[in-house]
Amino acid sequence: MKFAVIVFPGSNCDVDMYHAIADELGEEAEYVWHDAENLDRFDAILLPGGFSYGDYLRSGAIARFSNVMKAVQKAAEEGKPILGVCNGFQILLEAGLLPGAMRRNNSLKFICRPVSLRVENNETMFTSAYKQGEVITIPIAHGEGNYYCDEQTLKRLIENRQIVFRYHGENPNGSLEDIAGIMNEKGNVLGMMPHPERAVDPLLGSADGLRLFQSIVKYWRETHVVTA
Amino acid sequence: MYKVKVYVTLRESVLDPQGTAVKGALHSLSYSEVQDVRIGKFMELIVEKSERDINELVREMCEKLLANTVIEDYRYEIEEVVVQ
Amino acid sequence: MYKVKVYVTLRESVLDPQGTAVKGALHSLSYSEVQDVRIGKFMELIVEKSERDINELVREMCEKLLANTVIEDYRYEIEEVVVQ
Amino acid sequence: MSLLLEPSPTTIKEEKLYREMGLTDEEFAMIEKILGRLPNYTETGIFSVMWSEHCSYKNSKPVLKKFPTEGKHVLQGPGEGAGIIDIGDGLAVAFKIESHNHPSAIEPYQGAATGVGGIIRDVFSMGARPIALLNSLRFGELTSPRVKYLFEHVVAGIAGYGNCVGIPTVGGEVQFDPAYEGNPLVNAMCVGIIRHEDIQRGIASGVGNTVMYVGAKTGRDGIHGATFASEELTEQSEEKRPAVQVGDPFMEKLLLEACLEVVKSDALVGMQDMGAAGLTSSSAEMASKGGFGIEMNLDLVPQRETGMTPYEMMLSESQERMLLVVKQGREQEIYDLFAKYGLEAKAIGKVTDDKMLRLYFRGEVVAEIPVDALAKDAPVYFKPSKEPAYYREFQAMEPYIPDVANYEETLLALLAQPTIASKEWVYQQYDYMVRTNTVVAPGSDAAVVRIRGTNKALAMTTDCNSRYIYLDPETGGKIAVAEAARNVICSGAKPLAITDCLNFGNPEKPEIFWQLEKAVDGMSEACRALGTPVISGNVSLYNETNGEAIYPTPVVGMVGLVEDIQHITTQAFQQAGDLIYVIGEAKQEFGGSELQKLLEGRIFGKAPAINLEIEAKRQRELLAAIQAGVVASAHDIAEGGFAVALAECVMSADGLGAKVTVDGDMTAQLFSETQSRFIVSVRKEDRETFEQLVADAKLIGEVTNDGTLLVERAGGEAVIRLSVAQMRNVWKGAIPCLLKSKD
Ligand SMILES: Nc1ncnc2c1ncn2[C@@H]1O[C@H](COP(=O)(O)OP(=O)(O)O)[C@@H](O)[C@H]1O
Ligand SMILES: [Mg+2]
Repeated sequence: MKFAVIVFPGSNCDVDMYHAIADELGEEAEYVWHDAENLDRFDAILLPGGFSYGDYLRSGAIARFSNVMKAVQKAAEEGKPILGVCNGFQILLEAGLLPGAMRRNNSLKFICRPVSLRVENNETMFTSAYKQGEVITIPIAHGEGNYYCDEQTLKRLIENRQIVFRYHGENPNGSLEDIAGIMNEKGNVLGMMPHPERAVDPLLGSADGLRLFQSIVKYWRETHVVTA
Repeated sequence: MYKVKVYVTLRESVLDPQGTAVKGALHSLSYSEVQDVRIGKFMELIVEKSERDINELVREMCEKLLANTVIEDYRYEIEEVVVQ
Repeated sequence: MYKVKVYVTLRESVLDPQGTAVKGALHSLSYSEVQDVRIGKFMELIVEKSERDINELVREMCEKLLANTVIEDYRYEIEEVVVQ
Repeated sequence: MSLLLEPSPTTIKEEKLYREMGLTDEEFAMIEKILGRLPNYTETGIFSVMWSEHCSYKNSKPVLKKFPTEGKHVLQGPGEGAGIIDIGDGLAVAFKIESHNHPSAIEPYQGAATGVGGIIRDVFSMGARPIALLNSLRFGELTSPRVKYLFEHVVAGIAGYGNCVGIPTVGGEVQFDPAYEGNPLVNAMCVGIIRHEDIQRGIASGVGNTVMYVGAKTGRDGIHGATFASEELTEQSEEKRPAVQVGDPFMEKLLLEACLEVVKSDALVGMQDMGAAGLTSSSAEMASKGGFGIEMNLDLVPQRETGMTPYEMMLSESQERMLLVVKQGREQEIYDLFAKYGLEAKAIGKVTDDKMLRLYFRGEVVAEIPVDALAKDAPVYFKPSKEPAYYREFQAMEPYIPDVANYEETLLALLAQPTIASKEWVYQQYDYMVRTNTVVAPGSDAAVVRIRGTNKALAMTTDCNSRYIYLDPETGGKIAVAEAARNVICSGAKPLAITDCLNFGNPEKPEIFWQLEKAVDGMSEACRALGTPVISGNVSLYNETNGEAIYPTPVVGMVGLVEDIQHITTQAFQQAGDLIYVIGEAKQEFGGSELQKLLEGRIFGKAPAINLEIEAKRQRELLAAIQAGVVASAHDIAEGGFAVALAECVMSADGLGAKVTVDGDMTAQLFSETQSRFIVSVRKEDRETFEQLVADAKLIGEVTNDGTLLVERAGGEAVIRLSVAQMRNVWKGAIPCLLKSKD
């Protein structure tokens, strides 16, 4: 399976994403520069964290206009798995591929630490390797992870089981309904603030994030069984 | 040439963590008179004249980039300035 | 009661990385008319009447907290509003 | 100021305008002699920044000569952007520490942020990939609103910059003392990894080669920042300050990636960042080091503001800029490479053979100065040194014997001292994990960062107990190096080398100069004893407010090598049943201790003694035991003594406790700050091997699983029985609580 790791000017978790896929997951990964036009040769797209365009104006606001985002849009329509982590999530929101917006953390401070997450929906292509309701440990590192959407949107998110992860215990940033990660209606675009790619090796504290990537691979294998 | 001022504010229904924090800070400095604080952005743009209608142009820039209309409102003022 | 609007802008010679990035983004969206962008803050305060002179009060809050006068300038407008 | 309004050479001389720029009458006379004529305004400015302490080290050079700087692993000693030390496998580690004290006192967020930006550039200008950041901070007591403001904004500035560039901030230290009230210290350290063949130096050579400017445009930021950094802070400083520099970490990230790519090209001859004194120091130093000259056309310098004069361009300290020397004819490759990152490289001059710095502006020569006069041959002063009266008094004092009635309360009070309290509030704001190599995050002794693709890791720390140094600079200097080494050893690494940042008061005062000399003597001796040469560093003098100097604070940044990631050890106890050992005996040593500060509100007397032979032996033995795999946890005993260190071992573990027995004078046992001591835990089955390897270890108890810290006398009487949860609350809550409290 081949993963694209999109690199925007200012991305800085691109390397972590790449190593998570190539070294820990054992699948193919390739960096793709923000001006690329075509993502057809990839099976899944990863939008890493960092500070694209310095996070100036609003995080993700400028990156969403990159050339590559048109290709990401197309891949989303084709049903390919698309994962945006942290700044990647913010870009997906700004691009309208996911609903809602981010505000600054309630504390107005950047927060970096491991947090507990509850898997709210394990029937997705990103979470099948987790148990429903399982509590996992994955680090966060952000200053703007305070998720917001209006009431109707929230209602839809709940009804369609689009809330994939919630903070368990203390909510670190004030996000609505303790939301840590949501997906689109179709279920192939996931945005989350916590960094699964930082939790793929027990040496660094946790390997709970690895199963997210394994879920993607499992989904891909299952859906490609016939064609392969 | 135009001098354009754009004001971007969080929608009223959206809780403003920054405003809340600043209000708290003002209270702890004993400015208890302050009842509410909302914090937004103030942008000043210098825009050259072109064929496009300046009003339309600015509105488009706001909608596309300068504001995120999911949570923000914007308004703007345009002033024509003469270049020496 | 007063409605106070505070405008905080970066001093002229101070680098504005944010404005530069936004200008770049507007250019790449082909708004080539845009010659300059500076980004500052816009704050709206609701302040109750007290014995203190409102002008003096606001200036003090700006100096102490709302603006960082080492790199920022500020100005404000005060409007008296009637409470229903 | 336009060129026409600049004072003429004769006015500069007659009205002694050079004095305002920090030049003395003698120095001005020297300049006149070097040039054989009067300098114009631009030239006077250039000399004044290059001859400032900040750039020339004119007062500290003779002292710095004392440091041992050689060793068989040293690939690059002091003198370049960063020092470099070999770690095998064709790899090397580059690191350096630098101060940004004065800018941070004026504008804490931007001052700290640009400090981080500067040190990152120092490391990548060598061709090294920055892998970690650390810092060392000093503030006044966390009670005044001003100090709180400085503390919060300095931390936010460090976070704002480092997080955005994507380099993890993995460690540091913060101390609070009234001595830093008006003059906080902000020292930032960067560590990078480099392949030997990529090592790059800031040298201009090859007549006709092209001088290129890359990065941010030049504005009127921080003009005369270097001179400003070489003066005392006064009430007027806030007024007089140059336009504050604002950092652009996004630009830095692009510059970093582009420069690391350009290093791979053989079109590059040399590269140096534009730090203090910007374009002036980078061009003059590169030319002087290479034995060539440089000619630049200032009209070509990318400018952010209109109407800039040569003086302003040459002295601007705008951030995120680099100067490159590129082979003639290969310019296009460089333009293309930078364009990929959205950056413009601009040819602004060329290398010449006449060893002159020659500047053109609007078709005229506006400066012409021999480069060596600006760099290599800048004046050096041997300042008078005098033992201060306070030192003699302290040495003559009877040993201070504190009176402690309640050990539990005292321990809790110590844990709440901001200098000892958990620094979680600080490091949670730093992205300490980005690049996913941080094996030991902030919160243990040294941080540990693995080196991908190898089995190795690097341990790193910053340390300096300035109270000891104030009481006794020589002994304190030894302790600073020894303590850094202890932290590195406790993490399972062998100390490699140090970088240092000498933060002192005004060196023109003989008592201050004496502190500087003695501290360096002590540090040098410890470096020799522990085998850690000084490979880079920085000097920050004139740290005074209204005539009062800070405590002498020579911060030590140390890096050590973990040969095998299996050796990585932390301070946290690992499992119930493990045996607890203490290495080293406590003596009645309370001069400069946390306990003395707590009880007396000030420090006095003698600093704790240190024997470097014993220190080296214990460190060697402990490291051997760690490498043999028989140490479960290791922690050095530092501020607050044994009780605080033991509390830290249990508080950083999950759900464990400890039960230990101690004998002798309880106050000394618990709170003395006797040096060269460690607390170690060992699995029962490793007992014998451990005891054989570490001669001075004494078994004192066991790790328990009851969540209680219990310290007993030999007879079984409990002197401390505290729940770990309660201690943790006090320890973690102290700093947030002080920040919230109003007064
Ligand atoms: N300014 C800071 N930035 C990052 N980490 C810090 C800072 N200050 C303290 N820490 C971390 O907190 C822990 C305890 O610090 P300290 O008490 O100075 O340790 P030690 O006494 O062992 O040197 C260390 O892991 C250190 O890296
Ligand atoms: Mg330690």
